[in-house]
Amino acid sequence: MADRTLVQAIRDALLEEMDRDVRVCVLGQDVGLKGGVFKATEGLQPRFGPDRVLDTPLAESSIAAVAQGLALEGYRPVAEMQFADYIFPAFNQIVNEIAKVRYRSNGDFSCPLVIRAPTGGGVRGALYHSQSVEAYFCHVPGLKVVLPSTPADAKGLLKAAIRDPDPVIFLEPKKLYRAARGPVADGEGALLPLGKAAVVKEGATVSAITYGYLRAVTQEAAVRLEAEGISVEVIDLRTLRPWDQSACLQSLEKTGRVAVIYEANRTGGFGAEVAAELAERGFAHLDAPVTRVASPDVPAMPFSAALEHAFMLNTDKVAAALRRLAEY
Amino acid sequence: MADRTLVQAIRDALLEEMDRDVRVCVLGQDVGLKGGVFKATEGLQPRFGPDRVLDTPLAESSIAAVAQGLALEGYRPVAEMQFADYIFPAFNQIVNEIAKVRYRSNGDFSCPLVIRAPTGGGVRGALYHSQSVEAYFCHVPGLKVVLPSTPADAKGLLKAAIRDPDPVIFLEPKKLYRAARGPVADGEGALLPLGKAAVVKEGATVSAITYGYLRAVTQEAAVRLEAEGISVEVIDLRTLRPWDQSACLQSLEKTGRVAVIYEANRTGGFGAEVAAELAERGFAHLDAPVTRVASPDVPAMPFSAALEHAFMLNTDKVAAALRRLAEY
Amino acid sequence: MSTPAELDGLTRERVLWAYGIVLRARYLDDRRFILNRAGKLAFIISPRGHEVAQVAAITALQPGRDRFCLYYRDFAAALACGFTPEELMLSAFARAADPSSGGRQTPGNFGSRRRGIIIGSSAVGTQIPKAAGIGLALKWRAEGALCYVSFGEGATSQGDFHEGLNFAALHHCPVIFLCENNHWAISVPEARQVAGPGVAARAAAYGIPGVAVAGDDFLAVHAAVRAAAERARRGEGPTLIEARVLRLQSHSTDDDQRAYRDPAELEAEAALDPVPRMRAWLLAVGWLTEPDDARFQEEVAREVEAATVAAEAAPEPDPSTLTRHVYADG
Amino acid sequence: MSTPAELDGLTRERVLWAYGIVLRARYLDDRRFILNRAGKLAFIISPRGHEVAQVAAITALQPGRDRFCLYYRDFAAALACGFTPEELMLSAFARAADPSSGGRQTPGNFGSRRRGIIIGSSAVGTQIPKAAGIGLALKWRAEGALCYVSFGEGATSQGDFHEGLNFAALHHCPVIFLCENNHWAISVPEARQVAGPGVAARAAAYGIPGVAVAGDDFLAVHAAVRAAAERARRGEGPTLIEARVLRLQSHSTDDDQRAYRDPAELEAEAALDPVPRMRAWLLAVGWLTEPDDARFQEEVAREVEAATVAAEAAPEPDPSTLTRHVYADG
Ligand SMILES: Cc1ncc(C[n+]2csc(CCOP(=O)(O)OP(=O)(O)O)c2C)c(N)n1
Ligand SMILES: Cc1ncc(C[n+]2csc(CCOP(=O)(O)OP(=O)(O)O)c2C)c(N)n1
Ligand SMILES: [Mg+2]
Ligand SMILES: [Mg+2]
Repeated sequence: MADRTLVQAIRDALLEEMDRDVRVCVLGQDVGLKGGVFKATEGLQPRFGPDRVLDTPLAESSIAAVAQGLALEGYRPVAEMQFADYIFPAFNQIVNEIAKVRYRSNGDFSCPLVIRAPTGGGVRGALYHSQSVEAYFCHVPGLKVVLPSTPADAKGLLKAAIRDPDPVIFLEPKKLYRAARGPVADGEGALLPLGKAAVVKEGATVSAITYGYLRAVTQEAAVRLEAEGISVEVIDLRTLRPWDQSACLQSLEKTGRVAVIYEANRTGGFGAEVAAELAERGFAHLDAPVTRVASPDVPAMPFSAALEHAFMLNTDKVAAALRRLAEY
Repeated sequence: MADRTLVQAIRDALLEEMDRDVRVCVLGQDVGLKGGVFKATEGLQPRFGPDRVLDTPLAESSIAAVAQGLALEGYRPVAEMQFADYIFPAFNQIVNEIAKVRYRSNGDFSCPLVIRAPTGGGVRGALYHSQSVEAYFCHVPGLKVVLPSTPADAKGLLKAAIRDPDPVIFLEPKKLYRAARGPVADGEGALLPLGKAAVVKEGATVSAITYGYLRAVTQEAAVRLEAEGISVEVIDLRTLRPWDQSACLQSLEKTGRVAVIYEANRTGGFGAEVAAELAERGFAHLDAPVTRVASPDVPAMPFSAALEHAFMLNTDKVAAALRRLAEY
Repeated sequence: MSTPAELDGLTRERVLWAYGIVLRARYLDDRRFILNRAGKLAFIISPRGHEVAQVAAITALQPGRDRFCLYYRDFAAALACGFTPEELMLSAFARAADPSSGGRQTPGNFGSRRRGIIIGSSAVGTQIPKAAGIGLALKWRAEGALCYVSFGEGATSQGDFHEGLNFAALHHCPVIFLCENNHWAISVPEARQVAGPGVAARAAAYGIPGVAVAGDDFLAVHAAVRAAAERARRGEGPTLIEARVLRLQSHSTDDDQRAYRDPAELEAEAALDPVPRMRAWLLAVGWLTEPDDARFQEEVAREVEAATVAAEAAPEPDPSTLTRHVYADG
Repeated sequence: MSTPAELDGLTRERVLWAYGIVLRARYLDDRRFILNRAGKLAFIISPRGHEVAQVAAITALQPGRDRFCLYYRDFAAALACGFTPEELMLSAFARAADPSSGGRQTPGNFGSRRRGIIIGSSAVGTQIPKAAGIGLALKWRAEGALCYVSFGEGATSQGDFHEGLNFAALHHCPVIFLCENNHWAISVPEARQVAGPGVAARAAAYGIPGVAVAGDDFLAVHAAVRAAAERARRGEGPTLIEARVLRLQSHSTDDDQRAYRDPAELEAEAALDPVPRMRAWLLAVGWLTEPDDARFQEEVAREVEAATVAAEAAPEPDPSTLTRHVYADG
C-alpha cells in the first residue's frame, strides 16, 4: 500500500497495465515527454517509447478514430483528451462509431478502448477547462462511463477499464488530481470491478448519492450534519454507466430520503437519470421527494474566483440541501 | 387555414420568414435545387437564389460554424442537418461555441440561429437515420430545443425559433413529415410561443407527457383506454428546453399519476429530466411513481422491419404502460 | 483503354475473374432495383458506374491479408473482397444471416472480421481517420499488410478527411486512400464541394503522392493501387488516389437525380457506362469471346437468381435479439 | 530586416505606433508574470516572440471596419485592435469591467462587438470555419470589409481548419487566415503535428494563395497581410499566411518548456527575440533615436503601471450575475 495522489494512481495504473499487456498503449496531446498537462503519463514515454506513448496532433476526432483503429486491430489503446471540454470534436467518432461497433456488426467486431479526460471545475479553469460532460456519454448505449474520486478507485477502475471488452469513457476530477491522496494497492490487488458503487459512510436518515469531486464535499457535509443529529448515508457511484441501482435502492429503502448530488448543470444532467429511476423504483419507500442538488444552468464555470465560487457546490450548500431533505 | 403535411408546414414557415425578413437564409446539404432530402426546402432556391438558399459542402461542423458566423453578422440563418444522426460532427461548434457566445461575452454578442434536423425512427432508416438526439442538447444551457409533432405546431414554432434571439435546435420527427396532416394558419396567425406545452386531450386519471412522433401514439392509446374507463390527459411538450413545467405540474396535481413517454433510449434521455423534476416538485400529489416509457437501451434502431418494430414504442406498449400506471 | 502490354503483372485469368465480379455487381444491382420497385427491398445504393474502378482497385490488393474500410457505394468492391451474391442479398433483405450486421444496418455497410472488412457506418467520412489508426497498428505489426479505405468526393469535405490524411502521412501508415469521385454528393456538384484543383491535388498538402486516374480504365486504376500498395508495404506511407467515375444512378432509391441534373448530361453519361466498355475492351484484346461472354453472363444471372431466392426465403432476425451485442456480455 | 524603401505605404508614424504597441505588449507581459509569481494572476498565456508578427498583421488591416477572430496568444494583436492596457489588465484580474467577458473567460479570449473583435473561446481551431461564415456575410454585404482569423500551427491539425479553408475558398470569402507558426503546440513539435511541406503549402489544396513569412520581419508580415487584404477586398477570396515565429515562453504559466525542449535551442531562440530586433531596425534606419526610445519606454512603463493599479483595484463580478446572459431575457 503506497500513499498516492489521484493523478499518481492514474499513472500507476497505466504503467502497470502497459507492463502487464504489450497491447496497451497510450495516445494523446502532450502525453509523451511532457507527460500530459496534469502529469498522468509522466515517465511513460521514456519507458515504453514514442510509439506506445504517442504524441498525437491537436485533433480530437482523429485521436478517437485512431484509438478505434488500434482497438479494432487488437491493441488496447488508452486515449487522453486533454480536457473533457475538448472531447466534443470527437463526439461523432465516439457516439456514432466507437459505441456502435459491436452492435452494428452483430457482435462480429468489438472496440475495447479507454478515453480518459480530466473533468469538472474548481481550479480556475474557466468556461473551457471546467465542464462536466458525463451526461452526454451516459445516454449512449455501448459506452461505459467511469468517474472515480479516490486514488484507490481511480487506479482500480482504470485497470478494469483497460481490461474491459467494451469502450469506456474515464473521467477524472481534475480538482482532486493532487488534492486527493490515499493508500493504493499494487498490481492485481488494486483491481476494482466496474459498475459497483461504494457506500462511503453508513447512515440512517438520508441517502446522499454522488460521485467525483462532490464525494468529499458530501462527506464533509455528512460529518457536519451528524453533529446536528442527522445521519447521512453517503454513496459514491464511481461507475455511471452502468450504475449500481441495487446499492442505491437498498439505501433508499433504509432511509426513505434520497439526494442526488452532482457537479454538472442541473437540467439533463446524469443526476436526472438517477433521480428518475430511484423515484420510480423506490416510490413505495419514499418519505420525501428524491432531491437533486446540482450546479446552476449556466453554460459553464466562469474564471472569476467570485463567480466560480458562486457556481460550485460546496459543503454549505450540500449540507443545507441535506438538512432540508431530512426535515421534509 | 390550409391543409398541410408537417414537411409542407416547415417549408411554409421558411418561405414566409424569408419573405418577411431579408436576413433569414437557409444553408445545408442538398437544400438547393433538390429542396432537401425530405423536400423541406423545396422551391426556396429558385425563389430566393443560391446565396440565401445555400448548398454547403458535406461537413456539418462547418455548416454550424458558418451559420454562427452569419448570425454574428446579423443574419438569421436556418441550417439544416440532413439527419439528426449527422449533427454530431457539429457538436463542438454547437455546444462549445454557439451555445456559449452570449454567456462568454457577458452579453456583448448573441447568436440567433436555428439548426433543423429530422429526428427519430420508424421509417426503416436504420442505425444512422433514426436516432433521437434531443437529450444531448437539452443538457446545454444557452440552447433552446424544440420538437413539434403537428403541422400547425411545426410551422408556428419554427417561425418563433427563427425570430428568437437565441440559438434553437429544431428537431422534426421524420416519420410525421408526410404522415401528419392538418390545418395550418397563414402568416402571423401561425406563430406560436416557444416553451408552452399543449394539453392535447384532457383527462382525470393519468397524465401522459410526451412529444414528437409519440404524441399521436399516446393519443391513440388514450382513446383505447378511455373505452376501458381510464381517463388519460395527454400533454405534448413541444418545446423541450425550456419545457413547460407548470403545465405538467398542473396536470400532475389533477391526476396524481404521470407517465413520461419518449422515443429515445431510456437511460439518460430527456424523459429522465421531466420525470425527475416532476417527481421532486409534485411529490406531495403523487399516487403512483412517475413512470418512464421509452425505447430500449440499444445503440440505435435496426434496419430489419422485425427489429425496428421491436424497438419502437407503439399504441399497444404505451397503452399497457398507462394501464399499469392507472392500476397502481 | 489500355492494351494487354500494360498489364503490370495481371494475368488473363485474373482480369476475367475481375470482369466476373463486375458482372455480378451489375446483375445484382438490376435485380435489386426490380425488387425495390416490387416493394420487397426498402433501400438500395447503387454502384452503377463505379464497378470497374472498385474491382480494379481490390484486384490489386490482398483480401485476407489487407484491411478494407469500404463505404456504402462499394457494392462491387465488397464482392471483390469475397462477399457472395447471396450474402449481399441477405443484407438487402435485412435477414438474420446477413454477415455484415444481421439485418441491423442498411445494406452497404459491409463488415466481416474474418475477411478483414472493417464494419462501416453510414456517417460519411468517419472511416478515413479510423483507417489511419488501423494503418498504424499494421505498421507496428510490420507484416506487410495495409489498409484500403474508400469514400466519395463529398467525404473529402469532412474534417475527418484532413485529420486522417495528416495522421497517416505523419506516421507513414500503410494506407491507401481511394476517392471514388463521381462529381456529385447527392445533389451537390463537385464545384460546390471541393475547392481548388481537385481531390488528388490535396495529397501534396500532406507530402504524400496524389494520383488521379480514369475510373473506367481497369488497368490504370489497378496500376495506381498496385503502386500505392507497394509503397505502403515498403513502409513509405500512404497514397491518395482519385478515381474519376460516373454516378449512373440517382444517389439512392430515395433520390431522383433528374430533379437537379441536366438531362443532356445524364444521357451523355449513360453512354459511357464502364461495364460494356470493359467488355468491349476484353473482346478487343481477345481475352474474351462473344460465346464465352454469353456463357459468363448466363452463369451470373443464374447465380444472382439463386441468391435472390435463397435470401428472400431466409428468416428475419428474431425480435428477441434486439438487445444483444450492446456490450460483450449481452 | 528590410529597409524603408520597401515600406509599402507605411509611414514612419504608423510604424512607430506599431512599435509602441509591441512595447506595451512586452511591458504588460512582464508585469503579468510578476503578478503571477506574486499569486495575483491565476493564468497567463504569453505572446512573447509573436508580438511583432501580430502587430504587423493588424497594422495592415482596418480595425473598426474589419472583423477579427483572434486566438488566445494574440495579446499584442488585441492591443493593436484597440484594447487598452487597462482593459487587458482587467481581464487578467477577472474583473467585472473586463470588456471581453466580465471576468468569465480566461484572459486571452478577446471580444468586443463595437471593435469588430469576435468573442473567442479556448477550443482550438473553432474560430477558423466561423471566420469563413463571417466572411460570407461580409461578402454578401459587399462593403469591402474582411475577416482576419489567426491560430497556431497546432490548430491546423483540426478538421475545422480544413472545413473552414475549403468553405472560404469555395465561396471566395474575404478572409485572411493567419497561422502563427511557433513550431510547438504545448510540447508537440511541428514535425509531429504538420505532415508534409508546411502550413503555407496547404493553401494550394484549396486553390488559394499560401504565403510563408518570417514573423520577426515587420515589413514582410505587413506586406503579406496587406496583399491578402487587397485581394480579399477585391472579391478574389481568402489567403493563407504562415508567419514563422518563436515561442519565447512556455506555453502558459501552467507549463514549463524546459521539461521537453533542448536547452541549447531555447538559449539560441532567446537571442532572436523580435522586440529588440524591431528596435534595432528602427534605430538603424533612423526612424527611432535612443533618447526617443527611452522616452517611449518610460511612457509605456508608466501606462502599464497605471493600468495595473487601476485593474487590481477594480471590483470583482457580483456573484449574483452568475446566471445572467444565458439567454436574451436573463
Ligand atoms: C456525416 C454525414 N452527413 C450527411 C450524410 C448524408 N449523406 C449520405 S451520402 C451523402 C453524399 C455523399 O457523397 P460522396 O461522398 O461524394 O459519395 P457518393 O455518394 O457520391 O459516392 C450524404 C450527404 C451522411 N451519411 N453522413
Ligand atoms: C480542441 C482543443 N484541444 C486541446 C486544447 C488544449 N490546448 C490549448 S493550446 C494547445 C496547443 C495549441 O498549439 P498551437 O495551435 O500551435 O498554438 P500556440 O499555443 O503554439 O500558439 C492545446 C493542445 C484546446 N484548447 N482545444
Ligand atoms: Mg460523390
Ligand atoms: Mg504553436
